[in-house]
Amino acid sequence: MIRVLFFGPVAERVQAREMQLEFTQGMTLHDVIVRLGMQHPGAFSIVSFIAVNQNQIHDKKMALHDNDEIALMAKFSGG
Amino acid sequence: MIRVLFFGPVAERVQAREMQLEFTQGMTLHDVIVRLGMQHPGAFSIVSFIAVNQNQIHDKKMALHDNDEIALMAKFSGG
Amino acid sequence: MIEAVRIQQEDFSQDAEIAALKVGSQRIGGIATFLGCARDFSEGREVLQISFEAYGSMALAEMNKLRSEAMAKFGLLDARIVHRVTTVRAGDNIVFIAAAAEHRAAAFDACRWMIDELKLRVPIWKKELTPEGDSWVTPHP
Amino acid sequence: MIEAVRIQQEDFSQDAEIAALKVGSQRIGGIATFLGCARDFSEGREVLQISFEAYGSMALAEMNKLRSEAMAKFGLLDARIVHRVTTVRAGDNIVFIAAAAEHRAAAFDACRWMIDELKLRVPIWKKELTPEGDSWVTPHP
Repeated sequence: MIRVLFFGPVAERVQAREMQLEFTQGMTLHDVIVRLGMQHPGAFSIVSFIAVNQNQIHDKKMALHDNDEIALMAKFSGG
Repeated sequence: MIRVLFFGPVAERVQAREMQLEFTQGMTLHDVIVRLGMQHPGAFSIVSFIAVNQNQIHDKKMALHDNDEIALMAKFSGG
Repeated sequence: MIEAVRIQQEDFSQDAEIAALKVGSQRIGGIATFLGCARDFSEGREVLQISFEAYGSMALAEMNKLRSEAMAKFGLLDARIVHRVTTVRAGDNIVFIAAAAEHRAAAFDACRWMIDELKLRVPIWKKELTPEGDSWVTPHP
Repeated sequence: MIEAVRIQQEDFSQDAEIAALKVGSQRIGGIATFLGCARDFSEGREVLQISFEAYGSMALAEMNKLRSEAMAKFGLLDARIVHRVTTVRAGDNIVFIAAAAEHRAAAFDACRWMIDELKLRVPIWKKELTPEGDSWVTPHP
């Protein structure tokens, strides 16, 4: 199972804080983003940062592993 | 009467915190410094700042007035 | 002993944070701090409340990294970072950063660097509640 | 209401100073502070105590000028300067400076400027008491 987390402005657009996707062998970050984007058109246009297991990731072709935790995040505005 | 104040390292060299000098018409800051310098040779070599009535003064030719308060001060080291 | 890096709902005390900093070293000559507060006004609009949300586990990990990096980069003796995640009103504390060094230049440079980096790197978001409605804050580039 | 600029023997509380700063404005977004502390070591020598002496009336007047100049120069909402004149040991507080502004850049710049200027302009002297004897501190150029 892959967990996808949403916070703040992204959570508001998706109207969810978390989704779970079935893990399939060879699945990439790109696959997850495309799939969620079809379910929620436009919701992810504000995503500026992506983390996998709490580490920021720049390469969307990255292969995922079962039980990975993904976060699709808007620009931070803390402080 | 002119009051001359000493603090910290200058007070330690002069072995006094305050001296009083008789005021005479036309007396300048320079006159005061020369007179004190003769009484305490070398004591004022560390003086970097001079204040008259708590305002820093750069012109030693400045004429004094009766009851002026002079301070002969070493470099500051607060903070 | 309170942790040097924290995310918490409740307010914090500068005195307590400074005391905790000082425990570690008697060689500290200067402590620079930054306290971020909620303003009653932002971008021309009145702000009633500010509500924060964080990706807690990642935010805490990033804040710990930030502290370690600052300590190494600026040769600090100690540093602390505390961020509240709750709803605050004008005047309330939001974030506290402290950098302790032998001399003041390093303390100032490190404190400023930590708050600048925190804003860029730590997954926390704020929403402003105004009389005209709520809106998530979009940081300037 | 405690005065914004003070010379005093007794210690001070950051919490009390920050609370006093905040009373004046709800538009404060950032407060930068500097806390100067006594170190147990200076220029390669162990320091047991540091003893301060001030030209009190002039020092207070200069500190007040410094605060006013900083407020105008950096557009601060408020500022505070407190300097202890007494004998302190390692870890003890010496000086506290706080600058409150709408945004952090001005707060940092002003805080740093005030401590730099204080050291140049305010008639206060420190003497370090070391195991080898006492000596007045001569500031570096």
